[in-house]
Amino acid sequence: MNTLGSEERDALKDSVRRLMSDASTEAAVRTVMETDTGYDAAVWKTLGEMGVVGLMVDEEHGGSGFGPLELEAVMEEAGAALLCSPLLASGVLAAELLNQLGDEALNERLLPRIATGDCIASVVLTGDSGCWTQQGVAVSAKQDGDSWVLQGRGSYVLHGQNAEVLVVVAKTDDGFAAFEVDPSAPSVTVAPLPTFDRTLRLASVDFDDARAVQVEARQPVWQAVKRTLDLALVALAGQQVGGTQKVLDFTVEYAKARVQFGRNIGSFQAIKHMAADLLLETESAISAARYAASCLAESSEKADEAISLAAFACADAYVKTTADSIQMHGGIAFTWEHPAHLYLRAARSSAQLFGGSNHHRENYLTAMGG
Amino acid sequence: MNTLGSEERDALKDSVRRLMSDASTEAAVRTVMETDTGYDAAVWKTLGEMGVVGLMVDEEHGGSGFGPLELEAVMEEAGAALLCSPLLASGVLAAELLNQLGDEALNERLLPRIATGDCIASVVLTGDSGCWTQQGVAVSAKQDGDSWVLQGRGSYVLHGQNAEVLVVVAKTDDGFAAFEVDPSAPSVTVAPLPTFDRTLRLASVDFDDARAVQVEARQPVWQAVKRTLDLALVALAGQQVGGTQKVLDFTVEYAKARVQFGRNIGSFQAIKHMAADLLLETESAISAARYAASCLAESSEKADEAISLAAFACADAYVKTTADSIQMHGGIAFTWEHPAHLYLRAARSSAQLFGGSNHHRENYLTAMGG
Amino acid sequence: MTTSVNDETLREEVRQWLSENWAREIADELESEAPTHYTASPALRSWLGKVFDARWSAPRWPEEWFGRGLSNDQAKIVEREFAKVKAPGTGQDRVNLWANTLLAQGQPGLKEKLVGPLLKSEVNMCLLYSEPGAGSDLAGIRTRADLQGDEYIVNGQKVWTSGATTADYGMLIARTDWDVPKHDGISFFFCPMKQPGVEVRPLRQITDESHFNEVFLSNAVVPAENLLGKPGSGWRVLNTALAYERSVMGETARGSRGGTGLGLGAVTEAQPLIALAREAGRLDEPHLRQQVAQTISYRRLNALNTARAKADLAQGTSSSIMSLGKLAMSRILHEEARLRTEILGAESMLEGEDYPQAVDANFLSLNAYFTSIGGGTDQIQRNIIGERVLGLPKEPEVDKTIAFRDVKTGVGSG
Amino acid sequence: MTTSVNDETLREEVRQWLSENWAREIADELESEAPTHYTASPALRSWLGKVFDARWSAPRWPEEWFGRGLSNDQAKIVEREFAKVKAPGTGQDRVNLWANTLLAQGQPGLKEKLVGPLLKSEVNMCLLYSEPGAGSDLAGIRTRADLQGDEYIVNGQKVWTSGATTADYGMLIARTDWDVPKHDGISFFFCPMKQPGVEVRPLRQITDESHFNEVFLSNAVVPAENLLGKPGSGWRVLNTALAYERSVMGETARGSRGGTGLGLGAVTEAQPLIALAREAGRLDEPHLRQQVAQTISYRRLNALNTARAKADLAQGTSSSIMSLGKLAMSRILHEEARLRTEILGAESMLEGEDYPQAVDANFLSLNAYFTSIGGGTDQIQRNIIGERVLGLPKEPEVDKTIAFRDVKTGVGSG
Repeated sequence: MNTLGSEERDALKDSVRRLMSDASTEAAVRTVMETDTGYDAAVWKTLGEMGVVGLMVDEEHGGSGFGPLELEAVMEEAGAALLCSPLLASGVLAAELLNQLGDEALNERLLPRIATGDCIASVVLTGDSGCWTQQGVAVSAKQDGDSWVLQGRGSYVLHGQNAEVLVVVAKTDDGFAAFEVDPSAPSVTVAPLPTFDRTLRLASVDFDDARAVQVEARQPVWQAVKRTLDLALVALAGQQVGGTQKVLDFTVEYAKARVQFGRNIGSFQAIKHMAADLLLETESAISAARYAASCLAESSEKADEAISLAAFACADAYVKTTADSIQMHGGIAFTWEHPAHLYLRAARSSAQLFGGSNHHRENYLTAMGG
Repeated sequence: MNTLGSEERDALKDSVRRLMSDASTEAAVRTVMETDTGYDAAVWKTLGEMGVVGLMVDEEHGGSGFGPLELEAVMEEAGAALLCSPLLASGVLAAELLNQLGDEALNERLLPRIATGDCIASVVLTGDSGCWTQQGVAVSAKQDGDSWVLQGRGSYVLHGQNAEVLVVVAKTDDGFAAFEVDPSAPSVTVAPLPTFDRTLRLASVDFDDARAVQVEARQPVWQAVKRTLDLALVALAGQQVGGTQKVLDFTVEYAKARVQFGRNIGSFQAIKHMAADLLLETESAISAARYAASCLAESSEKADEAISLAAFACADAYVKTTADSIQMHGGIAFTWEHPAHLYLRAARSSAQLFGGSNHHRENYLTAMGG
Repeated sequence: MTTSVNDETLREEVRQWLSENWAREIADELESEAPTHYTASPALRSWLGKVFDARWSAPRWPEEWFGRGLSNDQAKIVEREFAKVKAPGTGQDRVNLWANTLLAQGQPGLKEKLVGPLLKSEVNMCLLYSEPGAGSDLAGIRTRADLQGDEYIVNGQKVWTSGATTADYGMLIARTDWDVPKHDGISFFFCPMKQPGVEVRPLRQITDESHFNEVFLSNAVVPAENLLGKPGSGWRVLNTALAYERSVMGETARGSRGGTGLGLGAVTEAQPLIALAREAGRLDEPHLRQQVAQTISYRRLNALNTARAKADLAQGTSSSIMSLGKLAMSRILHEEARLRTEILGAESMLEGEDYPQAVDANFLSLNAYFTSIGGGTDQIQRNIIGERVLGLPKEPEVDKTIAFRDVKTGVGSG
Repeated sequence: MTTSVNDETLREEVRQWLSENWAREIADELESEAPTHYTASPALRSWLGKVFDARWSAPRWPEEWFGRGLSNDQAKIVEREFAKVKAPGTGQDRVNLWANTLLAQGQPGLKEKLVGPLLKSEVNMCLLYSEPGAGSDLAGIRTRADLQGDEYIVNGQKVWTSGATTADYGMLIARTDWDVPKHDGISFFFCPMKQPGVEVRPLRQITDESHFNEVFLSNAVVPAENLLGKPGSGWRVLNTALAYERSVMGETARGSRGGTGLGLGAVTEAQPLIALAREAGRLDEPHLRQQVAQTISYRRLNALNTARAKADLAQGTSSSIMSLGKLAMSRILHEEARLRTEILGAESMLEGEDYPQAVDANFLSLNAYFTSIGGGTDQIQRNIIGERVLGLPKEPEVDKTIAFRDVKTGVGSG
């Protein structure tokens, strides 16, 4: 794993921010979010060329081979700009699960194309429960001669409708196994799910005795899944704090500019004190996200604890900040044209994406020895 | 049961308020709360003469024979004045349990003296768990020939150290039974418990094969206990909202009078908005307490629901109001000389007296069909 | 002059008239046509015309204004008889915002022209109050009305207007004097809406609905006789109208798609959240149970407050509790939406007809701001409660006494 | 003049001196005597005297003021060597509030008299800032100091003074000019405490402890040479002292009986609440588990913020996060106390040595106000964060520019 010094990491972050300010403006987001695919192919290509899509793919497979710290930093910018893209699906979940499974033949075939963005991949893990836990897996696999047959339903599959390849985690009689699935294969049905957050793309995937190729795994499959989820949670936390910071910034700016009763509304304690409280939430979330990234990067024994903490602290801070932001703006933010609701939608959905805050608090307490 | 019209009830309330303004001033409370008994015998006598102690005792036994509405109204005044007295112990818990059990001989002997205040009685029900439920009872009774023998420990006994008579609820092989116990009898040990709220008196009572006389019951004992607790919760809710209203009042007065930065602090939104929120809490709690009283008075089928609601809403409002009051006052309320902490202590303790808010919320949901 | 009439005679007369005129078919017709909030259906208009002709529309008003000069108590008799058969149209002297405002403040010509039609719902109305730059601070409006001859020429922009597309007139506040303090330079008009100077654009809400409009006024013409009250007295007229609106609206809960009523007796009010938790198989989770109980209690406590306030009013004691309802409702709606979301979990990411619970949770989460922002934000509401109910002093008002043209303005709108 | 010295030579000199003077016995003696916060024990004084004589007390200061004129980097070398053997007494040019304030602002005579003794802790000090009428609004003090000849005569009342009973001097702010705006009429003094005009009364807290005093000043006499800065410049001197205090105190957590530290690495920070819940047999209750996790996270997040702020500072980036710590700590302490109470349930009604958990929960519930009120209420703290960190505009200040004698005053105290 390559690790950047903090200045180089800032430079990477800056370069993503510059791209976002061109390619993921509010106008662009509003256009892209109404398309079927939900991402801009040209921007996606650029992200691939910049090495952002392949951030987690190692150099021998054509990626940048970076780690959680760099990913978290990049995701902050993506989150701040509400970037519509399959980055989390393909560049994080699928790439990392393939990394962790370590099927060399498969990785040689897939990872270079994932890194460039040519191939969009995604992971099928949870079913309708939306629980990213062993209990949540609702696809089962049975061996049929040399090959395997999948039965069941995966859901909340990120950008499933845009995926060329699906990595499916399924239950077998001997625990969990992973499979490579072509979504256009017979007996596989991918259906887009309508989403409240229009910058998000989710799909369900039904398997009705669908043939699939098992992925060889160099470690127990659930261990690989767990490590993948750890990284995904760090990435999501980064995305959330990026959004949180952005919303706080434009809310404070509005409070400085808006005048009512002959005064800037930010001079009223009602607004000022809400802003102060949000700053505490925001800074705490940023600390949590970056600390989680750093613990994961160092394989610290505190990684479990830190990642669970970031998972609920960042989700909750994002929801609270976007919710309070609308209240602080007043009527203007009750209009579709104002960006505040786009962030509120993103915040509410991201807070459920890999399990809700109660789930992560429970994990946190367990990790703390409780 | 006698029921007063709302004007007569207001008159009763006023007369208690007048007594409190003479007899339960802050100075008086501070003096009495540091005494061993924790009540002023002269004031107690006056309360007896006024008919307040015997409010729940029917007329044929020398009381006023009023109901929950009158009790709630009176308790509001007692709570507002932090009255230190065995009213809840003797006039409510013991008197009502005796009413409900309906042992005529016993009642003829005890209730007239309870109504005047000559005899202070209390009820032993919960043990060290402090749960006023069947599971919480930690005294067991065994028959020994004609008489009964008690074993175990009662705790959180209100004014147990001042009681001349204890009505003890105990487990038997055939369910629950009630017993009359002389606290000075052999094998009965009454020990005062040190309390955080110094206006409160609690004791533990240990029974080590203590002889006791069974109280005859005209209904299942636990049903009598349940009805007694319903009334006690209404009384406590009244006491709580009385305190809540009082604290809000003096806090608002302070916010009007206190000047900082050349302005009354109540003109700052930070203070003004806290006060507005507390008004909502306070009025809601008052509504809840009075509604519970009215449902109980009418034996409404909504009584369970209404009483549970009042139990947590009034407890929580009292704690929140007293807590915020200190913050709104600033440093002055951090001193022992300021009354705010007396109310905070009373609020915190009353919120635990007959079970905490979580317990009552759980009961509420069950009563609502959930 | 009003002829006095005996209660029993009056009751008999109403009953008689209703039995002759109110037919099952009319009720069915009214129901089937589902009139919107802002325009009356033909059937309703036809019925209201009959009520009007029989002088039942505004029985408290004098005969000159189509009424019978009845006392409040006698008018209640009329209302009660109408209510018994569920016939609409009477008591408009109590509930018709437009007609009441016009009758109290309007000039003779306009009153003669419009009071009757308003009672018959022959003209449609809307409110032209809020502006992008004047939300919480309504007295900060910058729409101007300049007198030219016997007309006012109006320029400016209004927002959050309901029913603007169908309205014939809008009750408009505009600034007619810029050299006096903010509250003193405002005037109140009935502004004709069907004219070239008035452009109505729908306003898309965060819920993706459009219940409101923006109204652009570009040299819109308002006859001078459409001024209500005196020039510069518009703030007082407005406040009368607002207080009136509140007193009428106070009793009715703010509706919300999927929301439940405020009815006191209804144990059923609890059912949506309990049902949702049960359906999700989560009613046995202790952590959720606590939250469900707490959230239900908020709505219940508000209902108890409202009932207590009404009882106080009935006893002639004025109650300050009423003013808490809006703030309470804001918490209720936000908390219910939050809890619905928590109960649903991952499903709340979805929407569309296959996920009605998610649609509800998400809609309610967004629409809760309608209550916590609309009609005075929670923050303004806390000011009002603090000042008017608790008597706490107002904040220093920096713009209260200076000429409006010198008042600081900001950027942004809404 | 300062003689420049080589780093290595310096380090060697400190080590040498410490090895000759710092003995295990002294450390033991210091520990056994448990000096209070406000007075030095005889053993500590004796040691500080040695340090002073060797010119290690304030190595950054010039030789004239008992120092060595070292650069900050070199002074750190000295501090590091002292720290290694856990010897106190050096670096007072960085941490001694009293001596620093006096040296920067005092008149020559007072400096000569007290700077040395302050470095040796031979004189004890206290702060005479807050007044019953000036809590959040410290610039609203009404204690007056009137110049008569070469003395100021001081009258007024101070509160929340720690260590007043043992103090030789108090750093006092008092008003010397009532005809200028509030901030401009304040002067700053070293007020002698051992005199008839100074009466100290203990102040009983809601926790039933007495860590503070009220100080009544009745014609107390302060020599004119005890004035720091110029007359009327006291607000500036005060703010320098306060900022100084914050920067030194910032790193150390506010202690509280039963409280836990802020140490980042410490997983053990979580243990008190987990242990309490486990002991109460309630660690398996899902509703409690959520709250325990949430409450632990508040303290943890604050520790992470502090660590990030320090890292920023180390990189030379100034950090705004530091200012959040006090507000965060207020929530932490109130929430922890609330949760302890909930875990204990009925037992929280009790106190006394048989119920140590109840004593803790109750004490912490009350003492949390020490943080949420003391040293600037949470509300003032939010103002500061909003204005200084986020750059939001200040409120209109009605009393900023008028003569103090015309400023509105209220009743009440505290």
